[in-house]
Amino acid sequence: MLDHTTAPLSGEKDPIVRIENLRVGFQTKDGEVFGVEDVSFSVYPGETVCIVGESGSGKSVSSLSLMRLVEFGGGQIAGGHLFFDRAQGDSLDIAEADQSLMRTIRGNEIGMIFQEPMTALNPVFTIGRQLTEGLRLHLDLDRDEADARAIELLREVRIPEPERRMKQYPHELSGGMRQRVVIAMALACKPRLLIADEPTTALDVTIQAEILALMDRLKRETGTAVMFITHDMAVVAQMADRVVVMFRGNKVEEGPVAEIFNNPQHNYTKALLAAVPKLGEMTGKSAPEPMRLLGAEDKEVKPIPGTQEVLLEVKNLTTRFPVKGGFFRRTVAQVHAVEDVSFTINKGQTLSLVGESGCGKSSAGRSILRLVEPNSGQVRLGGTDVMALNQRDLRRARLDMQMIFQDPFASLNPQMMLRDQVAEPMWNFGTLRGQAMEDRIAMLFDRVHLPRSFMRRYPHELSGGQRQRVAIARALALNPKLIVADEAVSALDVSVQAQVLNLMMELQAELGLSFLFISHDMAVVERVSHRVGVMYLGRIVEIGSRQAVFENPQHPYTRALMKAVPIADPARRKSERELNFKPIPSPIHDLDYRPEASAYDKVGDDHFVLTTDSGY
Amino acid sequence: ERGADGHVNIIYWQAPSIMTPYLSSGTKDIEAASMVIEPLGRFDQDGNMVPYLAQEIPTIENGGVTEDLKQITWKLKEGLLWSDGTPVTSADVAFTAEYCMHPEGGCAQLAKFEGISSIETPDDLTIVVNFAEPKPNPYQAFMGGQAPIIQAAQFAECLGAKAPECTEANFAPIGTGPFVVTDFRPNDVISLEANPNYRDAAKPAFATATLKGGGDAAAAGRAVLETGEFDYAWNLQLAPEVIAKMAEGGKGTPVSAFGTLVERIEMNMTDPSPNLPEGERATEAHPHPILSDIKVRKALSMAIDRPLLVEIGYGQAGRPTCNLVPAPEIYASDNTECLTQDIEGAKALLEEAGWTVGADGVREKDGMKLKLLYQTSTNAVRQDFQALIKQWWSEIGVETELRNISGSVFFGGDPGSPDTFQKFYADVEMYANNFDGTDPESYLAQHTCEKAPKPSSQWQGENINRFCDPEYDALVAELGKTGELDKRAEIAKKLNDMLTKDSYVVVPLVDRGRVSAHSNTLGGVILNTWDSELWNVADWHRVN
Amino acid sequence: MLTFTIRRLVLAVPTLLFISLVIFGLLMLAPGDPMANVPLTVPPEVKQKMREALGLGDAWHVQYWKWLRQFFWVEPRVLFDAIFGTSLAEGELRALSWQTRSPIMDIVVQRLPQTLWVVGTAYVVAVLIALPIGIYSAYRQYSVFDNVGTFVSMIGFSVPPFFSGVLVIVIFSVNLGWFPSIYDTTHKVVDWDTFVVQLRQMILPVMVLALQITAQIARFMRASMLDNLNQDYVRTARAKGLGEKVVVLSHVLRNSMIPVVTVIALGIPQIFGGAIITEQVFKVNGIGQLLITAIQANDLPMVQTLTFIFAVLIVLFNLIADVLYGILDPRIRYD
Amino acid sequence: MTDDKTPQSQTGPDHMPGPMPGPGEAGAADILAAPLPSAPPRSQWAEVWSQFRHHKGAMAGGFVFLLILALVFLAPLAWSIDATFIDIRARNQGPSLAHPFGTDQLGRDMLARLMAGGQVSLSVGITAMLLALFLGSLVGVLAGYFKAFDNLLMRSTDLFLALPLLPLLLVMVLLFREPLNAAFGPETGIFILIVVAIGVTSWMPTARIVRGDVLALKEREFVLAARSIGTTNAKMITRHILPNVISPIVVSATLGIANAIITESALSFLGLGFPPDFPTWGRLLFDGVDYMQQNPERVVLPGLAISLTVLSVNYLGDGLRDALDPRLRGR
Ligand SMILES: Nc1ncnc2c1ncn2[C@@H]1O[C@H](COP(=O)(O)OP(=O)(O)OP(=O)(O)O)[C@@H](O)[C@H]1O
Ligand SMILES: Nc1ncnc2c1ncn2[C@@H]1O[C@H](COP(=O)(O)OP(=O)(O)OP(=O)(O)O)[C@@H](O)[C@H]1O
Ligand SMILES: [Mg+2]
Ligand SMILES: [Mg+2]
Ligand code: NI
Repeated sequence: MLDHTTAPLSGEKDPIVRIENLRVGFQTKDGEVFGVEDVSFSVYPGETVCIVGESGSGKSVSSLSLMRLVEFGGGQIAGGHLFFDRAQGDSLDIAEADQSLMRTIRGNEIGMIFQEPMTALNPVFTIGRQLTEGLRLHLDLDRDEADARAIELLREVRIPEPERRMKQYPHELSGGMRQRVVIAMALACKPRLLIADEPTTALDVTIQAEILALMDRLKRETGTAVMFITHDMAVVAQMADRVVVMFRGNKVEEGPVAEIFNNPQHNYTKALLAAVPKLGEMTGKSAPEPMRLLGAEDKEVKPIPGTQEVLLEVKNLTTRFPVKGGFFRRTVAQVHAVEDVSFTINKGQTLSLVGESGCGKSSAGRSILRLVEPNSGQVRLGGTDVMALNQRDLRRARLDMQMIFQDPFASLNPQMMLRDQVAEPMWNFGTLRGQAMEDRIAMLFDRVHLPRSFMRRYPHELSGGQRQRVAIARALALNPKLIVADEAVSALDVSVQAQVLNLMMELQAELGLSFLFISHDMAVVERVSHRVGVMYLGRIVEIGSRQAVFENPQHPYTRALMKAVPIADPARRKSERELNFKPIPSPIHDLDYRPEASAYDKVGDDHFVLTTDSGY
Repeated sequence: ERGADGHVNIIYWQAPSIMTPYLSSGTKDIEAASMVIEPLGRFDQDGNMVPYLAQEIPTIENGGVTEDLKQITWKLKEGLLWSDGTPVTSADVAFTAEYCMHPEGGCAQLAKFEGISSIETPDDLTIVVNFAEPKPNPYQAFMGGQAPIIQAAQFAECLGAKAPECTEANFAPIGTGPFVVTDFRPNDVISLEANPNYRDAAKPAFATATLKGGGDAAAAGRAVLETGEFDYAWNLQLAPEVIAKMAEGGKGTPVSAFGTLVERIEMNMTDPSPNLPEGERATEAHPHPILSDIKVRKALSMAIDRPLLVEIGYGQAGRPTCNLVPAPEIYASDNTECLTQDIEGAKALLEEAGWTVGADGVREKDGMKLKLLYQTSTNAVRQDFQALIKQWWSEIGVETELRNISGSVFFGGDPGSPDTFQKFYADVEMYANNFDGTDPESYLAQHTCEKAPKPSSQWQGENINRFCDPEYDALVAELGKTGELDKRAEIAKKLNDMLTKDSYVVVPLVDRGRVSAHSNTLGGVILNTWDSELWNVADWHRVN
Repeated sequence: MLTFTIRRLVLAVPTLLFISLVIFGLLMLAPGDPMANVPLTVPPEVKQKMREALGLGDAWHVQYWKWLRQFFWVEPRVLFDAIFGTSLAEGELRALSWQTRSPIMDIVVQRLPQTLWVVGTAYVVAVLIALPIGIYSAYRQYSVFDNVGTFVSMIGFSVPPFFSGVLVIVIFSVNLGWFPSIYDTTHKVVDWDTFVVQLRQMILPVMVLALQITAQIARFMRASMLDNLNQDYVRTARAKGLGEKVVVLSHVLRNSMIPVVTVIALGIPQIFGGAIITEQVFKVNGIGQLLITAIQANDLPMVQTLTFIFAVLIVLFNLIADVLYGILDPRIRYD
Repeated sequence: MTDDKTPQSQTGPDHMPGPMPGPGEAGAADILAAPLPSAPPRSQWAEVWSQFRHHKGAMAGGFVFLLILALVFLAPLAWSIDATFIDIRARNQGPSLAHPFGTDQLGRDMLARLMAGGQVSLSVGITAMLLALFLGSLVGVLAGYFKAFDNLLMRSTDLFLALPLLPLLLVMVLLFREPLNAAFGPETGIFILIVVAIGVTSWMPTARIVRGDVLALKEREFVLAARSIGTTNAKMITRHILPNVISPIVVSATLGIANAIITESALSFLGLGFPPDFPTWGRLLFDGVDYMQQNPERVVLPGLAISLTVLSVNYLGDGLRDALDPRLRGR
């Protein structure tokens, strides 16, 4: 077998986990399906093993098996062993351990970061409560100590205003913040093995860098072993000591990180690496162009110039959320999520919004569709004043603008078959019927690379990336003019990501679609956008053509952002010292706080920089 | 010896809500009050008058009643004391009349004082009652459980419209009876203790008593007959086999007695059809299309097996009867013809009347079906009777639709409701009625023409079946003028027969007695249907 | 949410006034007559006089106004007098029952203790039993426990108290003689022995009542728990190493409480309202029995007052339930 | 590999930008295009049914329920004694060949009465329950979903909760019995009246529970997502809200049927229900209570019938709920 051939990097110690021939089955109506067919690998203390692989290849299921949590989700460990080296030195086969023993291990010796941050948090408990629970259980802290430690943890994961956040509820946090809360929870008891399932997917590069550094530090200082599941090859390059590549329930390749990157053996690994977008690839080009994919190199790639016709015009958009407190939950302050934001998107073009987590990107996107009601501002979509529409016309207007939500699981109805969820927009507007609709649904499934058999599945039966693709298919169903894609591809593995990106660009070229593309992946942003807006603390601090912003960043925050982008090359790792970020100021202000209006300096042809104090 | 036997527990499944019969005429209230306040005289278990507070019952013979029947003179026993120790005087008696006759008081027993023109109290013990008209039956005021004497001092401020505000007096009247109220919880429970000033020093035997209310008859029966928690249970209206089964419990004994309560079917002489306009429906303007024919009425009566009804519904607490006035002896007609069921005869009669059997077994005449709506109040025994009678009638080719109506609606006089027994929006209806005391005059007078309920009188009236016969009205008038007992009895029997066997507008079914139960350790119980059941509670005692 | 609560409280006043009007109208419209229980031997003229003495002759709005005034103006002052020994309400006519001719509120106050003792205990017992049963049945869905629990509670629910009450009386009072079949409302608890007596007389009615309530709450609890047990956050909680007890009893339970809170809150006015049939069967003579006898006797002021008090409680507890939703689930927004 | 059967090849001219296996370029690119196993789509209902079929409780419940229905509605064809026929000589008898379930105090055959009573009780119970469920869910969903309706609807719920049941029923009977009798004939008329009376007085708890759940559900992100794809409010309710509040509704249904059967009996012994000779389960039970000690079967049988019905409906509901919940399906 392949394992054991690669020597552990961290000396000749015993592995902390040894997975042998793991096989996990799910009972579905079509009989038993195997989420994991045959997987074996080991993780040694103080080592980071990255698991990469196609979405749905069984990464999450393997890690859940290690926690013995698959059973609660309907899975069954059908075979294999999971040897875990306990702190006391004895080795335990987790596959056979009983649940009461597992409880002393979970959260304490093994920490796990879950993929979907929204649903992973209990909606009715405060962040503080959820964080301190594990601390008080495993470390026997009293309330105050636990609170103090929790705040410290929040600070470590760089959540602004941790004291205030302790009292907030999950739905009041941005996607990235929730993700960080989940990370903080997993790190709480300084576990000996940390399983991180796409921990930085929803995070912007600066915070991602910090989290990665934090995990790295933890690994070095306490010898924690890290099992890191990700699809982001740059992160792999940055973090991994060893890499395990999975494909359709099997391990197809395993090796030290450099070897995998430089000399991939398996076809799938090759395809994967070929699909990785690299920052700087687009330097010098003015218009985005589709990626050249393995197996289609000979295909001509045409740039997509778009048009100069304005489709969406946003002026002085402001959105605030109330912060409630006290027994009666009165509004005590406001989150200034979007503060005086203005931009335009041309027909057939893409505007990307980047910026750190919690800076208001999603809120801006939702405000445009009026999914949250903005406090003030103007939104015009191709001549209609969206802000002035009544509910009926607003619905009609949504025919032209669609949104892909950041958290795919939360945004899918758990009770509906995927096919129906994709068909729903067409039902709603009656655009297509009967066979034509069936054909389109099938086509959409094909295009987002979901097997047609998944049409009959329900959201909980999919992997994270697969859910994301359903959400994309749903947004595409109506052929809208504008799509707000909120972290639309961040949960996808690179190969699928590349295909989906190409799909989006192709549709743009063919149909003149416009995108408001919200992402933290700078390489992807560089690849797809015509223009880029950089947000910080609710404001756009810099906006301009992609070329201008990427090649000539002006605002100090933009520069810091660019510097933090990891590179998909293990040889060019960034060291922790290179990272120095300012603490993030709070977007929460008292009710009577009156912010300044945004003023911009024109520094180039299509390039503006905020002159108002942004807080950075 | 007074108070030697400790405590007695009485259960009334209808809970008393007030302790004076003047503000409520519910049996439960009258009987509860009878433990505390007493009249001048009562009726015993045979309907004979016995003096209580009076020295004797005044009669023409002993000079207490004048020959012209316009005056009656009562004499109080000497040395009577109220439970608070003050003496009972004739002023209290006169006050009682004043209290009830006050025009704004809404006195429930006003009828008892009807015809009184004035009351004089020549001395502390003598009360002279004067009537405006000759009063052949002067034993209404101050007689029986409904008209006890209340203390003038206590109720002085409670006259007329103020009557309901005297809650304390109404709940704990000062009386002369064997017990005094210590705690009154309306509609729940009454706690009593022996009256220290009761006229017989040896009575009552019980020091304290509880009169608990609530639940249903079955529960009350169970508490006395099966678990022995209670000593006396009032009015066990239960199927005979149920009582028999309970009696097997061995803790107590059911007792029964008969009065004048007759369960009967009334035939509607007017047309209740919903097609008639409101205001004419069920009025004399439209005679009943089917029941106007006496042959039909008679046939319906003949089809009924009364002894069987008794066996099923009342057992030892019922007797089949053909009379509206089944008692007292001298007033009861000797009519027994109806007691045997005669299905064939009934069929023949209907045939004779022109009702022929149609295709579905239901008789028809001139295209009209012999179909009747039969209503009564909700009560298990009545529903059984309905079912049985429906079956018998179906045997003679009469189709019957049954309806039962909640008692509070059926017997409530709400003119807005279509379901009251007075409105009689049905063809036949069944209920029971009786008369107070031993004299049936006013009872029989209910069937005169002008007493028919009609829209103009807000449907008030006692002539439920709208029977109207001038001859009958004349006889009633004559009865009012007759004082001689034999003569009165003769007229009364004639009136009774006119309503029953001569016309079949009233079809009596069962003479209903009263069943109560007492525990085997309770002695002295004599069931009385002419007065309060608790009339002799002073004599009750413990036996072993 | 404070504004929400205040707004709701303010809104409650017209709502309640409206409700009282509707109830009044309903009672006026309902067939029935306070004279229904008067023996047929009493002549119609006398009945008519009695009706007039009750104020029945007045137009409906006069009667309604009279009641309103008595309830909202006189009674509060009587209460004030009773507490502070003042005499504000002297000479005012209080709301009187037609049956007993005594002030309604006095009777209500007299009845409350036994109702609260019996129905309240039953409710508390039922909730205390129902929640664990519901939770555990959901947690071990289709286990023996769940099936037995379902079976017993559904049978308990589907058997009406007029039957189950009599059944337990026949078994435990008549045949075994363990408990009294008739509740003694005059009994006072002063020491341990009297407490035991009280306990003995409460056991049967409490048992019968609790069975009904338990069944309901347990079913809702179970269903709601089932909905939440499969959520992702439960997995997270487990991943923290929390014991199943904590996972189920705090994480899942809190999320599942909304429908259960509704059921429980809706039930509380009924504690004060008494349990009509059970009170009848055991002769508890609490508020429920008061209401039913008042209805049977067509005692309009009594029915009106009692139902109005229930209405107040219902409105109040629905408000409390709404506030609880907001506390249980921070996502719910009211304003 | 069979490249011609990849999903892409079916999409026609709208071609796929993804990897197309080029000549000789099998391998790396190919591996991504390899088709995943797929099964033919089945309809959602077929699936719910197949899940339902595997639910032991539901199948048992369904079986018992059908059995009860058959006994009640079909068996009278075989058992010809009339439920109202009085055989006075044979009263209060225990079970015998002529009367398998004995007779009542008038000698009516209990088996026939149980069957006839079942027809009434089941029809009333089921229809009234459905009506209450419909009203309750409707009000609950509307109030929870549309803030504008919330106050009005919830205050009417308060009102209905506060109304005293008995006078309300009396008034309904007073106002509607005659018109309904005239329009539908006495039996259907009273049936409609009873069903409506029970339905109208028992929807409130359901409404409040559903509303509570809807309030919570409305804030879930998938509702927001559905709004973003232009789902109308009506569709939002039917597609996204209702399926997610199914479980309290199912519980209400089970409790509702028991409630309706018992309320019906309460109505009939108040004289508001069916004519007195019309047997219903609740009424048989009520009438039997007095005879509990001498003829226990008279209470046991109707009691059992009601309980069995409620239990079977409960298990049916459980099964339905599980079958409708995709998370539980396939377990
Ligand atoms: N409850 C379930 N029932 C049926 N199939 C399931 C279930 N959970 C997961 N699967 C299937 O198991 C396979 C592996 O899923 P898993 O979540 O491990 O993927 P993954 O590698 O984590 O993918 P991603 O990167 O997209 O999160 C997928 O095909 C998924 O559809
Ligand atoms: N419903 C809400 N109530 C209160 N505060 C909210 C709410 N939704 C978002 N916020 C706050 O608004 C701010 C911006 O959130 P938003 O979701 O727009 O961030 P984002 O830029 O999308 O971040 P990420 O990349 O992490 O998703 C955050 O501080 C968040 O806590
Ligand atoms: Mg995954
Ligand atoms: Mg976001
Ligand atoms: Ni090996």
